[in-house]
Amino acid sequence: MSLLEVEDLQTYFFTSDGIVRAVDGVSFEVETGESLGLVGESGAGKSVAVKSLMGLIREPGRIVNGSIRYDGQELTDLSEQELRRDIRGNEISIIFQDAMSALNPVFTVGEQIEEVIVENTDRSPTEARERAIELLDDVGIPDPSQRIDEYPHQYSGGMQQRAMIAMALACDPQLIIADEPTTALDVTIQAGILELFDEIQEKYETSMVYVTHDLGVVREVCDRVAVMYLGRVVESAPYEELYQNPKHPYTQSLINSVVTPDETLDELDPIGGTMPSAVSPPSGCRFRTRCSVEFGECSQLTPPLYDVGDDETHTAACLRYDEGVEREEPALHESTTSEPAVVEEQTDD
Amino acid sequence: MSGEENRVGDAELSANGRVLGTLAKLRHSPTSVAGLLIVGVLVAMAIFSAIDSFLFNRAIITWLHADPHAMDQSMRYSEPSRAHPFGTDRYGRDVFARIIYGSRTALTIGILAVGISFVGGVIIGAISAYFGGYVDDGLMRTVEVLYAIPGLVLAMIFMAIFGPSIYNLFIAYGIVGIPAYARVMRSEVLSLRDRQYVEAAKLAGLPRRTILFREIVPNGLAPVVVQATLSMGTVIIGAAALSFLGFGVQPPTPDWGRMLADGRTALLVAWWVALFPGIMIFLTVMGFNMLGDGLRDVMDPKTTVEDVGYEDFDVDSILEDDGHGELSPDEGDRQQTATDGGFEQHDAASPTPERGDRS
Amino acid sequence: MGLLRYALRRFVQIIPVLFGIVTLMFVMMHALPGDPVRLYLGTEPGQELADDLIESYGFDRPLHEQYFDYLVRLGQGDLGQSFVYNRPVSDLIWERMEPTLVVMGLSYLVALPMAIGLGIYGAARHNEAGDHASRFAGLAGISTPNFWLALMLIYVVTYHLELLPASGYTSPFIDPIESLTLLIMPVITLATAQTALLMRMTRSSMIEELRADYIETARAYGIPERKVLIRHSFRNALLPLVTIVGLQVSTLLGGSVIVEEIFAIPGLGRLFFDSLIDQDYSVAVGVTLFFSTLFLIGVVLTDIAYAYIDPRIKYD
Amino acid sequence: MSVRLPRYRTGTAVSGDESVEFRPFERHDGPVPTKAVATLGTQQSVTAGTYDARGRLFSPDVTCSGYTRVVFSMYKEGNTSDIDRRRFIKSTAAIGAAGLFAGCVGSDPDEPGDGSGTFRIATSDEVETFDPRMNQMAWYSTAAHYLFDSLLMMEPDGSGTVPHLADGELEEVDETTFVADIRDDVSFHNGDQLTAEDVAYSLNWVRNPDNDSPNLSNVEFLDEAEATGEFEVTLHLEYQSALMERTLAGMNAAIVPMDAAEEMGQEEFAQNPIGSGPFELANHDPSATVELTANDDYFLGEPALDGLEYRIIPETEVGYVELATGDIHQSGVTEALLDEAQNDDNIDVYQLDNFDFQGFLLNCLDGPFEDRRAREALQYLVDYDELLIGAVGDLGSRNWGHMPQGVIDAWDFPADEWEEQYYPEQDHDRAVELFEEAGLGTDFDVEITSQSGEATTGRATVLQNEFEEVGINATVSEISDGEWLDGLDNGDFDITTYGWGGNDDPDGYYYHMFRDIENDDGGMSDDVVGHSSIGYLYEGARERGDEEALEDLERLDEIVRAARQTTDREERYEYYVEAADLLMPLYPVLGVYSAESATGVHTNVQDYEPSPFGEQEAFNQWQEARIDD
Repeated sequence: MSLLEVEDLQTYFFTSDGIVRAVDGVSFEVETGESLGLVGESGAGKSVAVKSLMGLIREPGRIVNGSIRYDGQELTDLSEQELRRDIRGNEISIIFQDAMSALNPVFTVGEQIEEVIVENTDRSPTEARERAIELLDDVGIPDPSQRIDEYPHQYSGGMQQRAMIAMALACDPQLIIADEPTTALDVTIQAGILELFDEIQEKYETSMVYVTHDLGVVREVCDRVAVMYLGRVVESAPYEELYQNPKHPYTQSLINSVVTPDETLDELDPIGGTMPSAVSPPSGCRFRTRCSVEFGECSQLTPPLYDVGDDETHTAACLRYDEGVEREEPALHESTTSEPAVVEEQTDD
Repeated sequence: MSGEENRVGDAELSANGRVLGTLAKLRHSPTSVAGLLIVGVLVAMAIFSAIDSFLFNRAIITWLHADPHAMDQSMRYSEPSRAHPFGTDRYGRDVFARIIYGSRTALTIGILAVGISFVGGVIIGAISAYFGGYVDDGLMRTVEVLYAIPGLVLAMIFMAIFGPSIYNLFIAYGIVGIPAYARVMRSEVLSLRDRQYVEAAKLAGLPRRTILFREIVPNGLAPVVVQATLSMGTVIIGAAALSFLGFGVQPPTPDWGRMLADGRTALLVAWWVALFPGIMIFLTVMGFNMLGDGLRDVMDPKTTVEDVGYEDFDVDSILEDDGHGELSPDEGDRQQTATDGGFEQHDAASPTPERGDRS
Repeated sequence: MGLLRYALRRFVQIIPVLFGIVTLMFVMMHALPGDPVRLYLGTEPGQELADDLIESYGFDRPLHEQYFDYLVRLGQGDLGQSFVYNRPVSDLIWERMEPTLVVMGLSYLVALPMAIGLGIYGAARHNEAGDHASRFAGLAGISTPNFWLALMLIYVVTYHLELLPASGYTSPFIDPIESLTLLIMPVITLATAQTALLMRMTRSSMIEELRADYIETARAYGIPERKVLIRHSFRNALLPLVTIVGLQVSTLLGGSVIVEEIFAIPGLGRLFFDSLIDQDYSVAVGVTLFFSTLFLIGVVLTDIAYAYIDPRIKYD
Repeated sequence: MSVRLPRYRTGTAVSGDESVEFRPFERHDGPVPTKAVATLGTQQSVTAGTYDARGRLFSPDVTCSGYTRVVFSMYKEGNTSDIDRRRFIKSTAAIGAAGLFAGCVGSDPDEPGDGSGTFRIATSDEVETFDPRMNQMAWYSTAAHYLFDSLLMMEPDGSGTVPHLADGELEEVDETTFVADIRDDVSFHNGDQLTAEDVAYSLNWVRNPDNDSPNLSNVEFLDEAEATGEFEVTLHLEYQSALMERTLAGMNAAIVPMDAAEEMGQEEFAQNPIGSGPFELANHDPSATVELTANDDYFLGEPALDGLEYRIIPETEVGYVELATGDIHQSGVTEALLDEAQNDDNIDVYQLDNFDFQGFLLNCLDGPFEDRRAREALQYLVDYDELLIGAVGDLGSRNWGHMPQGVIDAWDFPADEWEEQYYPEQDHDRAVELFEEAGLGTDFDVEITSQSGEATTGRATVLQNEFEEVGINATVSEISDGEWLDGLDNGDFDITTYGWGGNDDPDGYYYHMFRDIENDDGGMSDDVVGHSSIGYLYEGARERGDEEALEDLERLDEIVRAARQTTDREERYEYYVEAADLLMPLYPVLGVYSAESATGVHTNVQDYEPSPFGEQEAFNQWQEARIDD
């Protein structure tokens, strides 16, 4: 049984501009010890999806439908109280993109980590402090027993993210959600952090959901990848499989659009157009407005995830894979690139 | 060259567009609508009394109800009645008619005083921030001097120097208000002056004055406008306080503050003389504050008070539509849905999770 | 250490502003119409007497001489002599300082906890009925003219209900009980607008804080909601609040003129009002100067508190 | 017995079988009535009924809104000398609706005090100085009588003076020399005995220009006071003064202890006053309270009250609320609250004459009213009664001849004739006609400047309304006292509110307001303080070279000065009647009314009757106040 099973999750935001269907029928699974990459452009709903897992969606947002089973337990049935006590921090913890703003500026790093430990475990404040120093050491903060009493603004960007990771590890969670943890960092620092993730996963044996728009990062840390587009998962496969053999037009475009060293600019094939608004998404297949292979039914039928691989690990939501639908065979691009890289947009949320 | 000018034009355009957008957004906030309504009624009253006063010499209001200036000392302090719904004052004048005419005074003071503060504050703040250095130091120290003296105290001194009259009243409060605007404007300009379109304008060789007042200032006005709306109430109360202390509007001009001040000696026997002007001041200030709140909320991207509650949407119908978007709940027929296509992996009717994620 | 130096530096910085205020006040007081000697002596003074007085107060000397003289004496801590009371201004201010400060202090003491409590409540119940109610109350609070409120309080509480006395002042250090009964209505008058204002401030900065990333972090790590509200959000929301509290010293001092006049409290607000009416220059300047100094000190204390609360502020 | 009723009111006083009818402003002498029946009418309300001697209505005939109760005040017969009987009345004019003065109110001062407690009185202004020699605040002049004594004392009805510190009447040696014996049983609060030295010192101190006393002008008649014995003072006068006795009874001639005052210096004495009065200063909280405690060693005996407490409450209506709720015992009553106070069973209301002259001053030198016809037009423009009501409602009465009704009554001036001749009925057509004759028409602007205050802005507002009604553009500007004085000094006004307080002697009005200041000793230069000769009447006439008016004015100046230095009453009467006849046709002022002030006293205060002369009412030889809670 998977550690985490998300089924048909729908998280909407009810605003005066209309309903923002940020997550609209997302399903994925995370096995114990597995690291899942959640990839997509900005506005694809990745962050909302993972925040939904922990019940962190706030007004005017709301999970309107779907099921989140964690370790056999239905999280959507839990009360806020139960979520807080049983899940957050000690079972699932989350690392945010911008550690600078995710850490409270008026408390020292130590105070924040210790508080998490004290709230979620039986440890005394003294023990919590010891543990915090240990954790800081683990994540590579030099001279942790000194720096534990410093404020976040006294840390560099990379160190802040490390402190954040230390906090995530504080209560030995089973699942760590990393929400674009390296996006705000320099490439060099990013590499260090990614390395740290690998080390942690090895040492603590946690499962991980790694949200990013950067396919390169995914390769560093993830076993499997789910690609999201406009509130839906469009393709899901083990990393290598996906990279070598992308099935969904969107995934294909994604992989084609990245710059590689041995490519000239002309060969680059960016995805045309922009992602439609989540307030009024296109009917049928949501990608059809930017799809090079769109055909008639795309506007009427919503494609579910079809098994497209050999071993049931590769699924894609494209009507081309539905045997019952009439279509002209589109000419698929063969992916030629060898190195995945960054999707054009940089920021999320 | 033309490219730069286009950018310049865009900046202005976006400022205008933002104002319109802001006004449109206001309708989502019931408080703002109520505020707008109160202010609207007030403006209507003021315009009516201005026209009646200047063009018809109070003939209309006399015909409709009663002359706000007409004395009848045999009717001093009459209780509210059919003839005088708000009673009469110490000269037997009709309080209701004076309340209506008083709106003109209140609005005049509010708008002119705020106008003076606004213009003065924007100019000083903008110049101070844009030129920096000694100019900034000099101007800001001066502003701080004004700011350090309690507003009412400063206004009292001004009124004592220049003599009480409605003109001096709004000049006094206008000057008293300048520091607050100058500070807001200054910080706005500071954050705007390094923007790209400003750089562009500089490269285009536009004069500094033009850059400052055509490029930067219009884009930093939003918080100043909010400040203006909110301080309208403060000024109206302040003016009334000055009247109360004997530095205010001159008789026989109908003015709520003055009416309240004059009515206080009779409060124990003729509550209506002080009560109704007090309520009018209250409502007016409330109206402006509600409007100001609304403006601030829609102009400030950090607060989203116009969030519509979950309850306002028919969630079931949305779910039945398989999540295909409509702009609003009552536009449900726009799109063909795929429910009948049989591609559902999951039963759409699964229960909506109730999550206590509102604190 | 750093904090101390910072405080010192901030205090030194208010000196030029004070200097500006002194100059401004000096000019303004001499711009007042009327002649204090004339006012003091009534409509028909003897010329000799008037000349004597003018000379003894130095009113016959050129303005700039009077100004420099004033500055020099101010430097020695001498605020001058009251024309009306024939006593040192500093004595008059000293005598009347307590009531003003007590009323102001109590107003803060009442306003702050209420404002903070209601503000947090409103933010926590954002857009619910309780929030709307407290928001409306806040709006109503800032929209009520304080002098009107004072009159209505006297009319209802004293005159009709006969619950509390309407006038006078007793020092809380001498007779706390009587003092309290006398202070309730003045404090309500001053504190209403303050509470409303601070509550609105607390609420909006709390709402803003509650949207902050680190609040999401706290929630995501299972910190109880009460702690999230009080410890994490409020500590940060306190920052703008502290600023406003400092700035409100000015409003409260202005309000003291009205409250002291209506409730017959022998404080500085009334002293200022009377001195303005009597054109007792040196008293009016002295009180204004005192008010401004108090305000500036308030602002500096605010800055220091700010620096204390927010570790990001570097005091150098 | 004296009975006088204000305007519009008639009544019957009953004493045994005798009953007396009285009409407005009519006075009857006779025994103290056992009851009085009054038919009272004002513009607004009528109450008729039978009243007892204390003024309590025990059988109302009709009760409408307004008055249900009338306060009758009584003063003891006896102390009034026959000569002064005529002057008696002017105080009663103000008191209550039908003022009957009799002595039955006051208890015997020798009776040991059985009441006790502290008598709390609201007052609106802070005491600036406790030194009576430097004081010029009206309310403290009253309060100072509790702290200080004077040689003479005014009778409660103002009819004359009685010896106080003086042991018997002043002895007249010649026209400008008087000798006073001083009581030898008086000691100051510090224990020192009061001697002739103290008296001479106190009087000479105020007279000495070096001391800069603002009260100097009031004692100018005095040349020197000389201690001619341990308990004998000789007063040498500069000139004969009709006002000597009054001054010696007032606080401008308060007696302070020489040694202590010299030792302390004026500044300290002003904070720690030492007098010989029935109360001494116990505590002063600035702007809050002035507490006085009874002086056990007072030479007239120990007061029944434990003390007096003045509470300084700036807003009169707040003071009244405190009175109504019983927190204090006496407070002023504003005009608007008069009915309310009179309907309150716990409050006795007294209306006291202010002895003032209230109206408007017209600028005779410059501006629209420099022409006499324009000034005359104003008399037709206004309705005096409306102005009076607009200013003070019921708290005042019309006056004629530029002096208070009290003075007119006291002197029997021909007010009726003046009214007929110089106070025409309102006639807007005639007013406009006169404005046209004066070359103004109705197309001119008038600025009415007004001192701040309800009574001043009130009358200014009503006047503005009258101008507006005939189509003249008039504005009101409420200005500070400083600005107002500036305006007077510089002739920078069209019409301004004006009030002049005096006493019950015409000199207080005619000399002070209508003399030619140019003819003062040494004169006054044009550009200095103090140049407030009324409306620039003299200057205006001089500038226009109006010979006819100048001739009249010269005579006017001559006689107001002469009247001052004459003690013969008949002679003075003739002077003032002539002065009025010279002055009135020039219309330099718009004289509207004399104000009254209403004071409310809680009914738990016994044996206390405020008097407009305000001399130790809480404890003097006529009455001794007690608090019965």
